[in-house]
Amino acid sequence: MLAAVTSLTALGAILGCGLGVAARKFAVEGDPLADEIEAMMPGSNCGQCGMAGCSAVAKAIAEGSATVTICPPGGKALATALAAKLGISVDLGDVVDSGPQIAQVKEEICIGCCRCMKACPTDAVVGAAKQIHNVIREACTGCGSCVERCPTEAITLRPVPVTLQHWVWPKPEIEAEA
Amino acid sequence: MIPVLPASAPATAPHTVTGSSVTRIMLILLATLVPATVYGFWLYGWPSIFLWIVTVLSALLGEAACLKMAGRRAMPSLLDGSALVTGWLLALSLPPWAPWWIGCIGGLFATILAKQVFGGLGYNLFNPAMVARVFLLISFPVQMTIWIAPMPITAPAALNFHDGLLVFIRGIPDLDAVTSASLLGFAKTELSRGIDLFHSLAASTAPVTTFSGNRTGSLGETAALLIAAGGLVLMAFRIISWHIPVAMLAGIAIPALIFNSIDPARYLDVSAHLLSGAAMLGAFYIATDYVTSPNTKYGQLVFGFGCGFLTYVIRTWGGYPEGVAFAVLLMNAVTPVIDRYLKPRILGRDWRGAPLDPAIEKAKS
Amino acid sequence: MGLIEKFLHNLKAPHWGVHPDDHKRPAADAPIRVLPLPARLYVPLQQHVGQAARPIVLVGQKVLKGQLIGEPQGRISAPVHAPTSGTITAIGDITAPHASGLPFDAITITSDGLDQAIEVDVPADPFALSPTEITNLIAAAGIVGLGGATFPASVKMALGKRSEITTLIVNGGECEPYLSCDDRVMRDHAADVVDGVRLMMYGMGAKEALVGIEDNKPEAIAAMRKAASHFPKVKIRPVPARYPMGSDRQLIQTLTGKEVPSDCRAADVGVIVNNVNTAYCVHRALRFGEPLIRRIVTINGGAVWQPGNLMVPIGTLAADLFEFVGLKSEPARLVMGGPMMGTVISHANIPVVKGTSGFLALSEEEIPHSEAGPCIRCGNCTSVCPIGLLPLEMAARVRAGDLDGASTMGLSDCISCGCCSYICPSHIPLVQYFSHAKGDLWAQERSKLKMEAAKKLAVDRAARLEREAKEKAEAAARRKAERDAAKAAEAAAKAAAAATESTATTTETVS
Amino acid sequence: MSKLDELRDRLFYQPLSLGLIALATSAALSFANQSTQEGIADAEKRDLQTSLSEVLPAGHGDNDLLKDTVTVADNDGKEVTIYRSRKAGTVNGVVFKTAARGYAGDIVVLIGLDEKGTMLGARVIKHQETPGLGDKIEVAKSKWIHDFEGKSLDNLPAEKWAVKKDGGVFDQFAGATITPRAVVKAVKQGLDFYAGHREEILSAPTQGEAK
Amino acid sequence: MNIREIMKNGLWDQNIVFAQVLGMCPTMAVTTSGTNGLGMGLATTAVLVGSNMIISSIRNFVSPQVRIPVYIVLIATLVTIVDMVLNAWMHDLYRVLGLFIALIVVNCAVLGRAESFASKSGIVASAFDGLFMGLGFTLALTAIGLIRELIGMGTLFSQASLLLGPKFAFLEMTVIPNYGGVLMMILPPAGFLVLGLMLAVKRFYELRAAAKETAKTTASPTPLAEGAIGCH
Repeated sequence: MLAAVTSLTALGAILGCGLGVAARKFAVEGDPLADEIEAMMPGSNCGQCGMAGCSAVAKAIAEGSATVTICPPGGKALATALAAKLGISVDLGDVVDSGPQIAQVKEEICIGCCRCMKACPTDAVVGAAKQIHNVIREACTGCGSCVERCPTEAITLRPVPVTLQHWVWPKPEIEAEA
Repeated sequence: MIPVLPASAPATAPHTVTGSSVTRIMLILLATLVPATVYGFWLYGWPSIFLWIVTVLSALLGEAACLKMAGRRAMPSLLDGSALVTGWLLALSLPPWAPWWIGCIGGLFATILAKQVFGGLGYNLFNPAMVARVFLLISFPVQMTIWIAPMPITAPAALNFHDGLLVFIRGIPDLDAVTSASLLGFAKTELSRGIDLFHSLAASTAPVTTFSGNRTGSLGETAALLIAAGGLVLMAFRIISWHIPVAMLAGIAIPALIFNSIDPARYLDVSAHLLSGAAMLGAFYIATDYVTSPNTKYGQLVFGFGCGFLTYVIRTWGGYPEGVAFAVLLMNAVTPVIDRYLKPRILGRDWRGAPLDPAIEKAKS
Repeated sequence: MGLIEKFLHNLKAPHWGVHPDDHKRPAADAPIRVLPLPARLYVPLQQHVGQAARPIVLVGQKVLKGQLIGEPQGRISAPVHAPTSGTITAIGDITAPHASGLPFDAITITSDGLDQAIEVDVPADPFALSPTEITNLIAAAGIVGLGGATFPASVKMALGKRSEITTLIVNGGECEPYLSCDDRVMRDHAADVVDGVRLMMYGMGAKEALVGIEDNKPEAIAAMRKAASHFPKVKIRPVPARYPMGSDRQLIQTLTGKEVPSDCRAADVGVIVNNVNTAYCVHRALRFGEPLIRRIVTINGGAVWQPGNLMVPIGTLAADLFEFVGLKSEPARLVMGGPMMGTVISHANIPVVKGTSGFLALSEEEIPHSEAGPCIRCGNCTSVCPIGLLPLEMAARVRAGDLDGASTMGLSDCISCGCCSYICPSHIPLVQYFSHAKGDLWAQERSKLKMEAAKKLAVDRAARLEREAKEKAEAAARRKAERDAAKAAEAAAKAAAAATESTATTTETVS
Repeated sequence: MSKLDELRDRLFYQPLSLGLIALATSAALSFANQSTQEGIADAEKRDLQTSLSEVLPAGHGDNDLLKDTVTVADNDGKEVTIYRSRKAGTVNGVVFKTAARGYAGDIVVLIGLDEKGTMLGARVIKHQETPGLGDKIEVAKSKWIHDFEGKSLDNLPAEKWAVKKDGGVFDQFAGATITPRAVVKAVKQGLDFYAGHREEILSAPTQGEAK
Repeated sequence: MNIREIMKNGLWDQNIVFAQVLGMCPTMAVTTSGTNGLGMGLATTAVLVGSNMIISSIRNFVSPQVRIPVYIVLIATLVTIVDMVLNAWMHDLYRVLGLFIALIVVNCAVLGRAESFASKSGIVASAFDGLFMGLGFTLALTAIGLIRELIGMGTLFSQASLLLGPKFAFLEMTVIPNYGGVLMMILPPAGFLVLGLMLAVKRFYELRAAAKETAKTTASPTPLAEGAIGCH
């Protein structure tokens, strides 16, 4: 009887020792997830989410304090990708996704004030003072930072126009599956 | 004249028709089952006809009920004929004089729990008819192992319509007078008593392997040759390929040949194995079920051989005299694995999927 | 065919592909008719793979037949020529021959009815030219692959020259049902085709040419054999009629036994494939100086009165063609190209382009109607796939939104031949799944590139702002320093002045 | 609390705590074991007695069966423990286990005989036969097992110790022949064993309580 | 967390079998009859209450590194002691339950509650959590057992008097006399079958409830709309 009690106690002590050492040895430091998420973010630091830049958002998402739907320029596509990355299921029904968008300057209203130019995080607006500005399509991320700055509401966001080169076959809908 | 068509979602290529459809496949399949079924009816008389009707109707009923519950239109799915095929194949694998509720439960189980629960046609992992048969066999071992000696419907001693109906509804009155054993069951029982095959098969009461199929078994067992003929017709119509049937029969025949030549007193010969039980029905109609078998030719060969080999193993060393249903279900379970690992080679890539070396291809001429 | 012969034939036939009803005759047996010149022609600027041509004419300008109206831009591009003489009346949108029905740019020429050609120099003997000159002439003639791929022929030849082509494969497969423009050019212009083949061989330095013709075109085989009889390097090779034999990878494998590695071009294994009609155009360009301004187009389908092949100027509207051949009934579907891979067009105001092999007006009985049902995993799609893919598995992944999964199963190897959709007993639009997935993956790739570019721009901007701020600060510091220095100098000067005064006195005193 | 938190992160704390828990639990276990040992032994003895008495008619003997055992090797050399029942000091019955291979594994039958070798009772105490089919050999499911009572090698010739299908006197069950066949075989073996070792069994000195 | 919520979680929302799908080993093994399910459920409940209370009381002294072995040792000890005590002093009950008691050790639901609830909550709350989780488990096992017993053997609560005492003999009933039985139902595969179907039923019920809920919230402006229609 005594042997059983002693051996069990000793076993407990040894295992406890092992666990204690293991917990120290394999302690995880840092958060590689945040870095991976940051790589997925648009990276334009447009600030529409209300946080200080994309890396701050990535950290918040990794910690779980921000939802995956936080990034407006990323839209539904980014939210889906983030949800897949984190292994969570997200109801994307509420995410308003008008597809990729770009800014457009209404030439007749633009007064050439240059405010939008200064706000653009990717230098996508070109122009000079008192000249009509223009948006470089390839550089615009559709973040909308410029829209708020325009004093004459000359800048609007519109969906990226579908061209022959951009058109994608729709996914077939099978009635029997519904 | 400038024809202008309404602008809607673009129709996709191809813009030409084959005439092939699920319904057509199922109808041809059923047509090839007719001779064997009618021959079985002739051998086992009215009770077997009633059983067939009840089984098929139950299968259809189960399918329709599930479709209705799922809120789908029942008709198009019912018309594809897959539930009919399931019910029919199940009926062919039952003891011909089994009571009505066996067919009823089996049919419902096959379409509801073995098929629709998984999501309906195309989604079931296991062959519905065989799932139902195994369920019946395990649940009602007594009823599922009572076999009747064949008695052609034209024979004077055969039951008339009314008596057949009574047997079907109330059960068989004088069990010992009509029961018999299937060859595999008989051989197994006798072996377990320590009587070797030479003695047991030579005994006068022993069932014999005849090519006419006039012997004890299910509808699909007695008419093994007609079933095989139907299967050949299916191959001619290219509804099934040769891979699974040939591999499955080989899977049974090769071990049978080996063990029979080692010890004929303990192991049945090849013809007994191939023509008994559900070997033919299994090889041509059960294992070839599209949904539950692999998609590629290599996979089908492995699958078929596995079915055959497991059948032989279960028949010879297992607890049950017949093992086709179990073998097919076991192989169904590994079908996704087979499909995962046995893929066709992609043109321009090696077996592992890496692109070929252009220099080697260039040197070819 | 006897039973045994049929069996042997089946044994030899490739194990992939399908055998649809070919519907080629009687259209294939009618001689080529020439379409009367339409009043207006709409010549698109993008009729080829690569960058669109740039218009070099102005509205109102008069042009002659064969005159250059659009010049190539960039490395992979092709010029566009006026198909007839007349006036440029517009440069703008017209519906593209594309499933989306979206518009693209075209030059509208109102014909003056004279069909007056521009003067050209024709080389007396093209074989006396250097191969590079041949390639340049082909490029200038705007010749692109007429099989449908519309890859600029000269670029392909230049590519071939770089990778030591041994074999030119001439594609007379024409496996698409209904179409017979290749069949017809071989029957009616066999000698010209062979001449074009020889010119291309010379231009790219190939040692031999294999002309693959499906064995359901015995007349074409006979005509081509006769035309090639004096040229041992041009070999006529009948191939089994089986769709998609006309796909280059399949034809290369059947004729040479070579497999084109999936990440390579045919040229990488020493082979180049060109269509018979391309060869014919090469002949016309080098012998007569005629750029690619017309082509043979098959008009066929159950709704057509007089199906057949027409010689048609590029830019002709499909509507004009249908008017010429006449329609029996309201067509249920209009298709550009063959029924297996062609695109449906929503109306007939669509121009003939260089890659248009035919227009089909299909009647109600000819087109599929069945709704798609659930996949029964019959595996027919797998057994017919000429590439060895698993269409059902790929489609299941695409449907579930797992595009990466589909990619790892070889989505990028899919040639969209349509065999799987054709054979599917459940009528699942498999090809559409794959087209959708390919487009979506491509769009994802593009947005990823754009995101990376945007990120770089943002970083650059941050760096610039920082730099500017620094420069500003530096400038301010400098100004301050300058000011301080000036102040100091001033003070110093003052002090100095004061000192000077005093020193002056001192100096004076010292001195 | 914060002091405890600090303590918990020390390296010595983990082995100490786990060791203490192990000590406490093992102590509790040994205490429980000690206090229940007697009760468990009693209960198990009662169990054995109950099953032994099932194959002997009530009041057949007046001794404690568990205390009068003898171990005899059977023909295969396997030891069989035999419980003897006595009336007024004379052995008037024996109880022992016998087994035969059934449809799925061994069927163990406990049989009770009088000193002459006539069956007093039989109970299947262990089997893995198919429920609903082969389990009719259990007394709870069917009366079939009572068929053996009163039969002996003397009043039933050897060839009749078989199921009816094989020409014997015992019923088989519909759909299951192998199971009753095995039970009959087991009982017959037991009778043969007793007949072969009768003297030994009856005269051997008692070996005391079975372990 | 109030008791009401704990009760709701244990019995329905986070039911060990129907929501967490834990403890499948005992679930499949013992639910061949309603009585067996009930017995196993009650035994597990007792262990759950005990283990939750003990673990809750020592929760502050156990460091996170060694907590799992500590819980396992405690649970195993508790189960073993219960086993011994029943065997010695309640032998009749032991003969019915004996087989199941050892199975409780491997029931991950017990460890699960220790980890997810007892180690973070007070003793009283933990005791109630153990009680209601156990009762939810009992409920599920009994329900599965009853269905399997009814279809498999045509009876309900057979041998209940052995478990609960002769007073409960009234529970035992033969629903279908002369029933041949569906053998499959009392074999392990049917355990999965019945569990799967019951999970489906629970899900169906919940989905319908959720649909009703959303219908209610979206339907609130309808009276207005109806009124508008009435104006026409």
